[in-house]
Amino acid sequence: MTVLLEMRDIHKTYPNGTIANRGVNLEVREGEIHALVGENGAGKSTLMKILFGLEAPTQGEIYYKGEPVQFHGPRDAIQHGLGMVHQHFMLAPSLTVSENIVLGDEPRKGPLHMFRDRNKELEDINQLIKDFGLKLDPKAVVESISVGQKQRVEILKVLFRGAKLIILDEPTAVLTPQETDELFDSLKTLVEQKYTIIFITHKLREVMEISDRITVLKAGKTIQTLETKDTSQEEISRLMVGRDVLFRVEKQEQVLRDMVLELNHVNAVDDKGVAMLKDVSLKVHGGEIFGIAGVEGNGQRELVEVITGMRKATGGEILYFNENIIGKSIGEIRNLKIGHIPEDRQTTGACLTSTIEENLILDVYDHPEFRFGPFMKHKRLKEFAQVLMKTFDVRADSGETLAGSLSGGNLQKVVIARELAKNPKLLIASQPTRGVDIGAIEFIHREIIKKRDQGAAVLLVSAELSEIMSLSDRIGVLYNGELVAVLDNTPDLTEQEIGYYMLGIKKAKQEAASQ
Amino acid sequence: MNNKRFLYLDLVGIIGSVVLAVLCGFAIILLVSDEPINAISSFLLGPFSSPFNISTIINKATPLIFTGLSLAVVFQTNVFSMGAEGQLYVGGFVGALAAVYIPGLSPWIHIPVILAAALAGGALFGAIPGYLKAKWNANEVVTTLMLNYVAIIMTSYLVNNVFKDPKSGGFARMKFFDKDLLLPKISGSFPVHYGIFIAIIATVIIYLLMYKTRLGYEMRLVGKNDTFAKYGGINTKKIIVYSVMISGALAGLGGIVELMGIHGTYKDSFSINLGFDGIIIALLARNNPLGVVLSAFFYAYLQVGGQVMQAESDVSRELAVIIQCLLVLFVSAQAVFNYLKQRAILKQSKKNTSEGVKADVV
Amino acid sequence: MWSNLWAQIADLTIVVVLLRSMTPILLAALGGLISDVTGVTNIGLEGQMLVAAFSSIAVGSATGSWFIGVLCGVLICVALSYVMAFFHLRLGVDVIITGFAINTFGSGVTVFLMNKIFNVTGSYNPEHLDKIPTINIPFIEDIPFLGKLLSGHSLMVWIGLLSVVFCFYMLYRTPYGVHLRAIGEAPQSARSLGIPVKRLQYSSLAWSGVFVGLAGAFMSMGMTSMFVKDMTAGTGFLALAVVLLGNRNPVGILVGSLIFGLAKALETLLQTIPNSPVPSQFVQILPYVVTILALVVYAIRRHGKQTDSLGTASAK
Amino acid sequence: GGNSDKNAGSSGDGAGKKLSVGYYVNATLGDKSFFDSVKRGVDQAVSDLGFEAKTIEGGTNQGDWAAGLESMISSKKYDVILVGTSQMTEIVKDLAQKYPDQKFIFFDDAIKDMPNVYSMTYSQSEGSFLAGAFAAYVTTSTELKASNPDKVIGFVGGQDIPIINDFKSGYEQGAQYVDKDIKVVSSYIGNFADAPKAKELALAQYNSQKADIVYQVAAAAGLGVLEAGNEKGLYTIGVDSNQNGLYPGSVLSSMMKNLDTSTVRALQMFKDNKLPFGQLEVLGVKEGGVGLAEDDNYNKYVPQTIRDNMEQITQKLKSGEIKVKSTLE
Ligand SMILES: Nc1ncnc2c1ncn2[C@@H]1O[C@H](COP(=O)(O)OP(=O)(O)OP(=O)(O)O)[C@@H](O)[C@H]1O
Ligand SMILES: Nc1ncnc2c1ncn2[C@@H]1O[C@H](COP(=O)(O)OP(=O)(O)OP(=O)(O)O)[C@@H](O)[C@H]1O
Ligand SMILES: [Mg+2]
Ligand SMILES: [Mg+2]
Repeated sequence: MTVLLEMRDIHKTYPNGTIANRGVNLEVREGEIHALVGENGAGKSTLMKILFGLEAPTQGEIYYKGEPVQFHGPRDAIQHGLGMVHQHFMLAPSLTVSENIVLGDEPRKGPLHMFRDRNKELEDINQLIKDFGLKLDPKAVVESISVGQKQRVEILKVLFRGAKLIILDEPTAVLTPQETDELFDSLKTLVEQKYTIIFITHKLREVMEISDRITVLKAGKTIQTLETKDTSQEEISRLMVGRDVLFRVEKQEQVLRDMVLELNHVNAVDDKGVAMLKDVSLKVHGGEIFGIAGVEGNGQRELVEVITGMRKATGGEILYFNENIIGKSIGEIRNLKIGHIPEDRQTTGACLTSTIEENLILDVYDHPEFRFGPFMKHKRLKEFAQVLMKTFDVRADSGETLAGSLSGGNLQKVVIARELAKNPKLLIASQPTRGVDIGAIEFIHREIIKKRDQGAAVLLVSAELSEIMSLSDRIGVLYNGELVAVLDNTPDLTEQEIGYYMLGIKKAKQEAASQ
Repeated sequence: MNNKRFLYLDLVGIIGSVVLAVLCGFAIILLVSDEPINAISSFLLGPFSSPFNISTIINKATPLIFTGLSLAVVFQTNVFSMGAEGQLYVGGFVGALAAVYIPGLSPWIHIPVILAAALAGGALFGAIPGYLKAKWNANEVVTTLMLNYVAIIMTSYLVNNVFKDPKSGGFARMKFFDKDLLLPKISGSFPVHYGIFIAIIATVIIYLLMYKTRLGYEMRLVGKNDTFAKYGGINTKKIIVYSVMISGALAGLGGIVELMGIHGTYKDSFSINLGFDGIIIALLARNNPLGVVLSAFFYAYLQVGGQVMQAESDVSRELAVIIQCLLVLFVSAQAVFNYLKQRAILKQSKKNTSEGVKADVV
Repeated sequence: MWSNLWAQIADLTIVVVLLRSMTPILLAALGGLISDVTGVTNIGLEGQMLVAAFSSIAVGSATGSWFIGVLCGVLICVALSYVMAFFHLRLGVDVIITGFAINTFGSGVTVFLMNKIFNVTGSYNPEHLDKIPTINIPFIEDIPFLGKLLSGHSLMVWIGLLSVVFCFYMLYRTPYGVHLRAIGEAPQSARSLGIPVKRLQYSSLAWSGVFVGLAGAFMSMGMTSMFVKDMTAGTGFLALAVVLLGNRNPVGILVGSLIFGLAKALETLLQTIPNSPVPSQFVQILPYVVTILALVVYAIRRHGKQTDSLGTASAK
Repeated sequence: GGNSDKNAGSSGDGAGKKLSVGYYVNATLGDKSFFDSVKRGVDQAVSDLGFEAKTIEGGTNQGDWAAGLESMISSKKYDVILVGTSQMTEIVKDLAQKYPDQKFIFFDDAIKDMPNVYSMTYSQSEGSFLAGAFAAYVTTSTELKASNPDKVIGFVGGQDIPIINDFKSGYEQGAQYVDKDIKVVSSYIGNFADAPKAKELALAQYNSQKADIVYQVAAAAGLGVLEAGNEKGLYTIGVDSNQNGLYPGSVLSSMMKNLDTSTVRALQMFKDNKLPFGQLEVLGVKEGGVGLAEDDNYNKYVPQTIRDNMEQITQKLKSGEIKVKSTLE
């Protein structure tokens, strides 16, 4: 196969001084799926932004189809047949799906081609949707569509512009397994049609499944490029993290304690006022991890928010150590030793423009031992934060570093450190490892298990079925806002079985669900 | 990372842009003035040429410090209030009522009562947009802009029709405050009134409030990311109302200090733009309370410079105003020192990579 | 007193006054809108209007043509927009500071130039001025009701109303407009598709200059035929309020301006009622209070639609 | 503003240096009336009396005024400083005490018993009385084409504040003096700059209230009123300085505060060492401090009968037969 793209000795220093790339080499062949892996902050996204003309390299050369090229902006790159799906959505929420797709390359009509040709726009997009078999309503407003659909919009944006080399930066981080499968099917079709794909992910399983070759980055440098068929997950992870990573989770024998959380017939509505949680009842004991499986958007978010007080329940009761906590404020609930790792660390779980310390002290700053009248005891708080950073291995210059400059994995460690530091009796962990590298995943899993072993109740919500299966003692499945099954996590429970419940094909008896 | 290392560049940048701005101003003066040297030197040096002018700078900076602080506080909570002007009027008005209509107190009690009244007046008036914002998310820019008009017109009504001193002549004012209620001046030849000390105290308090207290922490969190603050159990609505009230209180205090220090009583439309200038000052200071003091002095210096230039040379008032605008624009131009900083960072990173220094980012 | 007021409402005087008072606010607010959708809040409307008002009447009286006058006013206002854009977008000056500086500058430079060019201070009223024409529609002007409603308004009133349509089409029906909206909402996204964000922001400020320029020209050559220093007297800030009140779309802005214009018209009529027992100041605050009320009503309605939850925490 | 006319003035050098006068404007120039009028007086003193002059505009921020004036005094450049309005009264009293060597001419409000201050005030109520009487004759006139039978006259003020209401009160007294049935419609702009609003208010008075003459007391914004009158083909009365020429035939007269002539008069007396410092002079109709502008336009457009009537009233004011109440005392 011919070499399509070569990036040589790329260096990049960000304006704030962060050095993201320090000599990266990458070679991509025509028609292959090339996986790019590395820890959080290894410089993968940066490298791709440079390729796409979004960031200028401080140093280095790019050869495309054998020619040295310099993309002075995405327009250049697009014209050369590059397309990129970014790690975070790049969509204008109030525009429609079709407006987002054609943005910048609208079909035009009228005098001087002044007006949008909205008919042609819709035709073109419908054609694309048909060609690639992606389900989407072009007229829907983007802010109202699901995460999976947004991802499809991103891919259509690329395809609409006729890209031949497609960069996908962690496209699966927010997708459900089903959506991931669909995406992979589309990718395979694309490769058959001579498209070339660069694929970034933290999920090594996916890497093994779909890629032809793999390049590993570490600390801004290329470590190695490997043929997928000649390597293994273990080898890649060793290259990435620099040590062996345990994929299997070690758990102690379960010791069941008092009931901590009990939901009885809880109902809630979503942001638009539509019923989203329907009559959910469940019980979680101390020393137990209760996993919630389900395709995203089936009420997981509402469930977590109702328990943590961030959303009003429209019916039922939520008992915490036999006390109804419905109607309590978020703050009161947090003070009851309930820890909450929210699904979105960028906006809910952390304040990116505050320092790490300020993020860590959120729960304790007004505790008696840290305050003096209206004042905070800064020194004590600093020590407190220092200790947490050490125990949870948050890697940063100092506690005064802005949280926003941390990589995804380190940021998540900050959130977890804070939530676990208060010794929660109930821990609610929502998508705790989303977008986090394997080293960090291992760490986070161990911490969650540790809590369970110390006797806390854990409610684990994850779109990652393998995560649910490897951590949970019992598994509940949410489908369409109902808890359709509660299953013991015995060795003979299969992903397939749970999958049936998740897709609503199978439904356990109501009594079983509420025990 | 290493922000402190680049601090000197900030300074270089600021000085650089001031020089640039001054050059620009000179160019204009050269074009229109017959005595450019005189004009320029009176603009630049005039403000320091006499104790009297220096004291004018200080006196002019005083109310600006209050309004600048007032806005720095709300801006840090991410509420874009433009309401300092109205709050200043209301606070000043209520304070003045306390000064004129509470009889028979010793100044030692009366002055604190007046200040407290002004604080309360400003705070309560500030609470209106805060409440509307917290309760219904009503856009604070609109409400504060409109409430400014309401405050100015209604205080004008009251002072013209209800609380007018019959002796006030063609322009309404209240009765003059008792002499011992006025803020004393440092000396006859250096007539700085004691308001500046109140302003400094207020600055220190606000600094402590914002950075050392729990409330300040909460306010800053709400400003930076209110979703996170809510998630952390902070009652964000309450915090927003508090912050707007504190802001109003500061503006109100600024109003009464101006009355007790300069005017001697409440005069109809006594402030022109003190509240709006405060916005510029807070932004120049990047909402840092200590920076507010510096910006206020800078701003007052520019104004006095303009006045001196007008008095000493043939440059007109309008031109002085135009030059002030340019100076403010250039001094707040970040691009200049961003550029310098960037170059320094790049140089350093080249050195780092070539020396193979270990990654300073995880 | 009420009967008198009713009579004026009934005979449509109020509509005529409303259209006149509304037009400068409407035009300026449209100008504010176009830059606002791209994420650049133009606080300098007031100063820009002053400059436009002055330059259009200066050129208009010198050339004897209202058209050339308005054109020049608009062009100079656009140039001023570019200056503003330069400071904000290129030199990185905070947009609010830039706006306030432009306001102060506008106030100062007009007086300065008036003095230099015409050797007058404070106000300039040329003897012969070709004002922006009024449009009398034949036949319709003779129909009792319709005539007063449709005929006899200044050309600029119609331009103002047409501008709403224009802005609507531009923002929603042209690719350019979609780009403008996109860069305000998701600049990163626009940039990643090769849309030149800064260049579009420059151009949006230029459009801002066009409409604000028209508003300014109307004040000096339509509503009156003179320039008085600081004659905008806060119109720019009211327009800013209307931009936000109008929910950042042209139709909303029309509604906002109508509400405001109506309140102003009512103020005018109430103020001229003989022996009114209501103090003048209470009447003067009417437009401001009405605006606050309108905003609150709007906010409550919008608020009612949302359920109590933390905002959608979706990644952008 | 702020232009010093150092080389102007041809007379009075010879012996010693020129006298210098400083004019502190506690506002900005350009209202085409009040402060400008004094400025004209100062300019005349420069050209005719050989003064050196410097005008400093203090701007609209009241907080600046005391310091601005004081810095002018402490520069010791001026033999006499001109400053005025009741907003400056207290400030000038303070400073006059603090700087006993500095001489002041204070206009438009009273300062008595300060040995270094001479003050002169203008009776705007007397002047406005004339305007009111004049308006009353106009609105009931059968000779003036645009006058209607309704006995309604208008008043547009800048702000609802005492000084403006003193004008208004004199205006009403004058109108009532001529005809008890006359109704005065009054409106306020809310500031002194919004000419479009002033015009709108005047138009409403003409259109809806059937006023046919409107008296404006709104500085620069008042020009909007004059334009409204012209546009409607109806009548207006200007203020402060002679505005008759702006729209001949529509601006029938102006209530002048003759600040310019009285300024020249005071400066002349100062030059001759005759200025009675420590005293207050009230300049009414009798003293020529205020009066209607009776120029060629006035003679051309105002019917003889009205002019005669006005002449009588003027005489009565001068003789003290008519007394006008001021709301400021
Ligand atoms: N715009 C930026 N400004 C400053 N620093 C940045 C910027 N974007 C990324 N960085 C920093 O550059 C480094 C590399 O980031 P990059 O996004 O390339 O990592 P990544 O390999 O994509 O990580 P992840 O797996 O978490 O996506 C990180 O330390 C990050 O904090
Ligand atoms: N302008 C910036 N200045 C400083 N840090 C930045 C800047 N832009 C992005 N970053 C940070 O760089 C890091 C890497 O950026 P990137 O967009 O790759 O996200 P990430 O760390 O991979 O996040 P995640 O994996 O959680 O999705 C992020 O933590 C982001 O907050
Ligand atoms: Mg990345
Ligand atoms: Mg009549």
